[in-house]
Amino acid sequence: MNLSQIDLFAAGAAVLAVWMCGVTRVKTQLRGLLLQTTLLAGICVLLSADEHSVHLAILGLVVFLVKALAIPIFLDRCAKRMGIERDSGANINPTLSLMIGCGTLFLGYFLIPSFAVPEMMNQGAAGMALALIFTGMLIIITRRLAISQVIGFLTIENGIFLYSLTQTRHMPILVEMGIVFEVLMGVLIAGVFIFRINRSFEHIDVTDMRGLRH
Amino acid sequence: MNAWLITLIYLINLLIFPLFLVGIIRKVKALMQNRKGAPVLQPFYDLSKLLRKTETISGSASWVFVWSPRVGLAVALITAVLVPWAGTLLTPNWVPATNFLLVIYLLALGKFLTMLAAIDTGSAFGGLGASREATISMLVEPTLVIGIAALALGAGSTNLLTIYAAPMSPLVAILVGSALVVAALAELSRMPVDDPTTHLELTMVHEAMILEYSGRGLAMIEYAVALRTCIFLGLAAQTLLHAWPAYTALPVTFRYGISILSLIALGKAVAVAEGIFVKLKWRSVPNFLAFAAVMSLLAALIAAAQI
Amino acid sequence: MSVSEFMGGSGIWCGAAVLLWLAVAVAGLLKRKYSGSALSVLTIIGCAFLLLAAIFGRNCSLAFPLPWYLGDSRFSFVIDPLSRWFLAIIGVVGIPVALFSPGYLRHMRQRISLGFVWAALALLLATMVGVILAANAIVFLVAWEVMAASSFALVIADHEQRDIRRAAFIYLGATRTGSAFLMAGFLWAHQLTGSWSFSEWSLSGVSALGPALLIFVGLATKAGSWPFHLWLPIAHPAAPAPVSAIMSGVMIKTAIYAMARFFVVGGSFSVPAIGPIILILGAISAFWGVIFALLQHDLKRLLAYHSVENIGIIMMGLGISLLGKRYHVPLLAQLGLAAALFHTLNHAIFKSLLFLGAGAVDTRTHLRNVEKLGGLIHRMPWTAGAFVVGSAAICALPPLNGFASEWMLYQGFFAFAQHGHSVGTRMGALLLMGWLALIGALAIACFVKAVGVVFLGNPRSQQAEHATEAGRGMVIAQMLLAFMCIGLGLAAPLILSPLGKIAAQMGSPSLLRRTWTIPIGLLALLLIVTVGVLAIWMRQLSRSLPVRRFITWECGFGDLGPRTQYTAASFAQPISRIFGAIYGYALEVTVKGRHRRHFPETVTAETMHEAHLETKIYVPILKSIHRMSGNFLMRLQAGSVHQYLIYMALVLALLLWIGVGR
Amino acid sequence: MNTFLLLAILPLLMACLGLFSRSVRWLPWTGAIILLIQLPVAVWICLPAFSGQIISYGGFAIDGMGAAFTIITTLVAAASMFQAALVLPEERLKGHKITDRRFCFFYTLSGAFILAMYAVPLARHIGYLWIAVEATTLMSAPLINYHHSRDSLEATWKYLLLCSVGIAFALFGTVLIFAAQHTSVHSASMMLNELMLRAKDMDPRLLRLGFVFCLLGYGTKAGIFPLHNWLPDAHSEAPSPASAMLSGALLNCVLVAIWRLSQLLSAAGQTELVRHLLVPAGAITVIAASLILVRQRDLKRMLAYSSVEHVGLLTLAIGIGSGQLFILHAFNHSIVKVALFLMAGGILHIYGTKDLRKLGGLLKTSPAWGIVLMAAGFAIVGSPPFGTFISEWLLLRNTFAAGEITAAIALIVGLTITFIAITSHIGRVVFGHERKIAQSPIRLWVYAPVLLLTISLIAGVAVSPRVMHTLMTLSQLRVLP
Repeated sequence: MNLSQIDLFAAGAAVLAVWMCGVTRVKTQLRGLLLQTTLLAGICVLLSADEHSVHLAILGLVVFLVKALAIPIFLDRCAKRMGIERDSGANINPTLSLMIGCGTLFLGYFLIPSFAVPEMMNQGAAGMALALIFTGMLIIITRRLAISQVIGFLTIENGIFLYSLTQTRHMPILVEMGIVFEVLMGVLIAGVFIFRINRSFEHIDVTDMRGLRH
Repeated sequence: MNAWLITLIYLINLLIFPLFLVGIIRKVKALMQNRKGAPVLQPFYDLSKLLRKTETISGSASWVFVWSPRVGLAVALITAVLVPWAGTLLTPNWVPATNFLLVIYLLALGKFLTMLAAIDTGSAFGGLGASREATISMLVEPTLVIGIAALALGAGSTNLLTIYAAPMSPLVAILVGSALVVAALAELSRMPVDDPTTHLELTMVHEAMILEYSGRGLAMIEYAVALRTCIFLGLAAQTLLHAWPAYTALPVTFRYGISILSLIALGKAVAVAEGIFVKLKWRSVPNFLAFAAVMSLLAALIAAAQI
Repeated sequence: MSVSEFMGGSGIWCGAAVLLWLAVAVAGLLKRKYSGSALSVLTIIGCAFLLLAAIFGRNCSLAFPLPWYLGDSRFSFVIDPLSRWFLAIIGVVGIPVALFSPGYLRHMRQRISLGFVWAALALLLATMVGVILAANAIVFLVAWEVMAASSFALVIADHEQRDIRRAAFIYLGATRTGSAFLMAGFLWAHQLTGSWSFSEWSLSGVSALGPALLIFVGLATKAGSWPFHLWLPIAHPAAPAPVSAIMSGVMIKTAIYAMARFFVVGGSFSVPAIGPIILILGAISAFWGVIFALLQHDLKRLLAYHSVENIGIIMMGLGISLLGKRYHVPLLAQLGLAAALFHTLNHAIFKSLLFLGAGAVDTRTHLRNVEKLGGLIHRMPWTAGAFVVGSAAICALPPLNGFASEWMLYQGFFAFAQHGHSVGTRMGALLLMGWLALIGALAIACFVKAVGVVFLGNPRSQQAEHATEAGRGMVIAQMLLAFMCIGLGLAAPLILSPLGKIAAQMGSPSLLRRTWTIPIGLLALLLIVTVGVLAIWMRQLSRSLPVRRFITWECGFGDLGPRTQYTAASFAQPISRIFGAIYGYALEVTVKGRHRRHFPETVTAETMHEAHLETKIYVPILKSIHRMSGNFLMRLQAGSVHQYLIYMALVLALLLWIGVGR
Repeated sequence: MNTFLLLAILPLLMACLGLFSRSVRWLPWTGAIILLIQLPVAVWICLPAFSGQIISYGGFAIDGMGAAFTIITTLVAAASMFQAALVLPEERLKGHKITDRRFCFFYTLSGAFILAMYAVPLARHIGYLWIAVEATTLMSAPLINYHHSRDSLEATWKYLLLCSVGIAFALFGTVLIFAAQHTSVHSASMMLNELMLRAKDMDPRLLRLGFVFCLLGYGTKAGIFPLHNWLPDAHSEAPSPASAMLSGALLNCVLVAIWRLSQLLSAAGQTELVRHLLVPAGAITVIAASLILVRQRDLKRMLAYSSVEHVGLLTLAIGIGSGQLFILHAFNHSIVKVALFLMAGGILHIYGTKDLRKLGGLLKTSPAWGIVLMAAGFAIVGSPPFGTFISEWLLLRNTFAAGEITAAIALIVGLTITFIAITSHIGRVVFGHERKIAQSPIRLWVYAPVLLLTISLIAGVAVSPRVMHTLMTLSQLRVLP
């Protein structure tokens, strides 16, 4: 049984996410994302091995290819093209958000009883999933660059994916694929807009986009 | 035969007595001022003379100016017929017509036209007089209505004849009567509210309004004033008389006589008062009229309690 | 009931009138540059139909067939004596107004599109009929709202002037706020009764108090009773004169109709508390209206304040009627109701007459500030005559209609004083009689001022100097109304029979016949005869001694200029000073000059007053809402996406707390 | 299968035309005509659903609710495309430099957007439901950026980010609901049908959590206060036809999603939660929107906030579980709001600004425009005899009847403030002295709004109990055996 590994991978993903809260270099963040997603894909594979289901294997492969490789690389190229190096936090500095990130881990842990599905083995993974979601929210709120907000969004997605993997079985493969596809689309469109923003604002700092109010 | 006689006397009296009363008042006032004074019949002479003079009308005056004295006089005559100032009426068929609200509003109609006529000529005095007249009647009319309503409450009817036919409590009668006397002083523009003899523009109210009138118009106004004097003092006198319970029991002719005498007495009293009082500052007129208001309010309270 | 039955009754006529008016509305909208004469004729025919319905029609009711349906209730209407009375009012005022309008609107042709005004006017008339006939709350509300909208369109007709726009929107806001109360009341009543139709509403006791009060506030706002009257003196002057006539004469009366329907006649609500409330508010607004009217220098604004006063008088009537019901004194109940309804009709007539007069003056002089007018009686004699009659009527002078209704009200008070169950009530009734007398006297003062300054004396401006008599249609309209004032005054006893029918709706048989005692016709005759005799006598005398025309006495100085005349402000000053405490009356006299004592160069005097109700209560409330909205925006929609995300996180936390916690 | 293809074929066609067409001259009118044809097609397809039969294929089905909102969406889309054909070319001639590519792409995206909006009410599968809603976001984001101005770009980014994050939460909620099924693992399903069937024995805890997250997500998309912040930006920056579709069709569709889930919860006996969450949310939204409306300076933002207010009303209708009012009011609001947005586009064209302080005198400039705009203003604030009055009135009644007195009072207050605010803002545009105009108004542009207002007028005086009952039955989520 790979249950322990599954929990381990999940915890790893969550910790990576928390670590990403504290990172300021975009490139490093993207690396973290890559790693994180890879771990999730790994969970997928472990589960498929556990249940001998082809679906999960395919899903894991797709997730790895799309979310762990394609998207981070795409974002990385974007960052390079726009000459983005660092993202010092928006309203609170990265160190503090790192602290809060640790807090989200605890929060996730305490919320396990109300979120975990009883007859599923990996109770812990549910908490880690929640931690991922909260951390993603945290990243979105605390970062000032559009690109790192996308990263936060992807973290949330990962959290949800983790939850659906470990707490439910046999999500319709169509839905899973659809979700992955949507995410890809979303990131692509976001990328396009990030380019546009960069062109007309000369940067992708969303804190300066405050023209529309009232 | 008897009825005819009474009618005749009544009518003649109605036409003559008011002027006579005015004459008496002037005479007494003159005596108070150690003057010999004009004869009591002077008002008659004045009228006949005014009627024989040419009338001068301001160029800027309109039909309002011309017709207001006529309507005013007509109203005064009709009111005089309706009000039982002599303790009785020409014929009892008119009882419903002697409604005191009707009477008050008829007199208001006369006043309304007089005020308009005063403004009509475009002179400053007219406006001034009208404005003050309006103020005074605004202060007086509630007093009148409340007072007489208090009397009426006992009788259960708003017709003056019914009111005065019914027995009423002496206290209410005295209070309302004295309120009416004060109101009469204001309504008839006598001292201390107004000085009918003054010709200092700033002090006059009624005189200021009729300043532009002459000849026939003035005659009609003077006569109307005399009638209104008679009406108001008559009402006051009747009310005061009713403080004496036996009065209602008396036969009509006696009552008639007594009313006439009491009217004359009241007239003299007014004259004496005019001799004694000084004219009030315009600003303090409301305070003076407040007495009347208070008295009629008291009367109303008592009447409301006694019913 | 069925359509055929409706045909038998007044319905056919009402239906015809409404259809006619809707046709007028469409025509007006399509052809905006209408001369108006054709539309006015159609409108008049509509009003005539309405009068037929009111006078000859039978009582009946109708419900439209499907699919015409208002979601929760049918389009159902009912006609009974009460609604017939108000239909008559609409017709009686509508005809002269439609006669007057073409002539009046001609002078605004450049500024406003006449077709638009006609359309809105016709729609207003139609919706007022709808309000009067509505048999259930939803139909009532629909008609009520459309009525408000169309009257708003009329007020804002001349919308290029800033203050007119302001007035119109104040009106719209006030009336919508009122109908919000109305809505709440209707909903509540529906909760209690489970029905929308008024006939099935019979609420009483404590539970009925809430809806009754809400509905009353809603209606009082429309009626313009104190303290909800603030829109009235702003909106009425802004509207074109015929519109002011309709609004002041009829539209605000629809609220009176509803009060009578809900609280007095129909008995939808039998709430003891309402009676005293209506009585007291009526008493206050009657006084309030007249003392503020006294201060106004804009003729139409003055008239608007008098509408507040007269609404107050009408409400006093309704109030004692309710008290009569409460103490089971049928006579009192009927007298009060009859006086109120009769005064409603009378006020509709003389107030529209006065507004039309003001409109006529406006067309000829383009002035509404009375201080600039004067001497118009020589230049527009017919208008002046009609205006004098109207003023006498509104001052309740006999033998005109105003006197008749106010006399009935006095009788009502007197009856109350007799049947009052306690010393306090009896005393109160007597005081109310005095109060009414005070109001009457103040009204006299106010209208002596108005007539005197506008029509009498010498003109105070070039425009007044060169004024000419109004057009034929306008004069005829005013004459019509003036004759109605006199006729209703003399025919008062005859009016009692329809009023009796309405009074009988309250249950007990009508006692009104006995209440009218004074032989008003005979007295009027006597008055005319006496005046005639005097006039003839004077004519005789003037044969020998002709009248001499001369200038007004000027104390020996040269000829008097118009500036030496008494002004409206100075006329009103003594009374205003007496009541000065109520509205902070003050007279500012400033003397300028080298040696101010002896050689003043310029002396200016101006009076000032403040309507505390508006400045101390309404304006602050509105301001605070405005400020709150501003702050709300600044804080919430600050433009930072991070902030919005934080909102999302907070909402998430809240929802989790709810979802997990419970 | 065929039915759905039939429904999809025409928008798809438009999308492809936009993609492959080279010339822009005939594209606008083709688009308009395509959707004008689509309208009867959609009605014809949906007609059987009104008589109670459900055509279903895979995760999709045309049931009552779906049919109703498909028709509303089509109506809105048709009106918008018609107006787009009138406005957009005109706009390109005057000033705005829009490349042909972008112009054609507008039609591609519109087609896709319409398809996505069809998918939302027709989905009977919470997974597909989520995908469809997310798709609407992705498709409409570029529409908002049509003008490529800084502001529109900013609005688009906010829209994209806020809605994506929100929708992500909705996904989590969906997963939770899926996870809430205790049944033997293999038969777990996302089909609403099965979910309804086994609603009783689902894990209430997870179900509630799922609904909460879905409410957060879909609520963000629908613009429930305080999650509405993207809405005014997007609506005011998008080209008017797009704003019309966003406000008139998209918001409804998302609310349908919430309605479906609330039905699921009611089936699971969790009606209390739905009410406790939605009724306050709706009431607060109405009050907040009305207060914000008082101080608006921008015509289209004002309309956007009025949409927020109506979303509040609809949320309340869902909260008290009266689906018939939900449909009725959604319909009334959509047609009137679309009319208003289309007119706003016209006004922007005439005056060259949408700043309320600079607008005025429309009645003088063009009486037709003035009168129609004022009428539309009265319609949107729910004055009789327009349809909105009846639906708002019934909503008030039902709120009272449901015992939600506080909410009802809040509603009355909010509606009153809104009335005053909106009428005075629109009055400022309509009345007043004549201003100088950029382009002279075009009479033809008024016709579509007039038509819509006429429909609303009819909806105001012809809503019989039968209609209400039909809507009632339509709104219920029927379980197929």
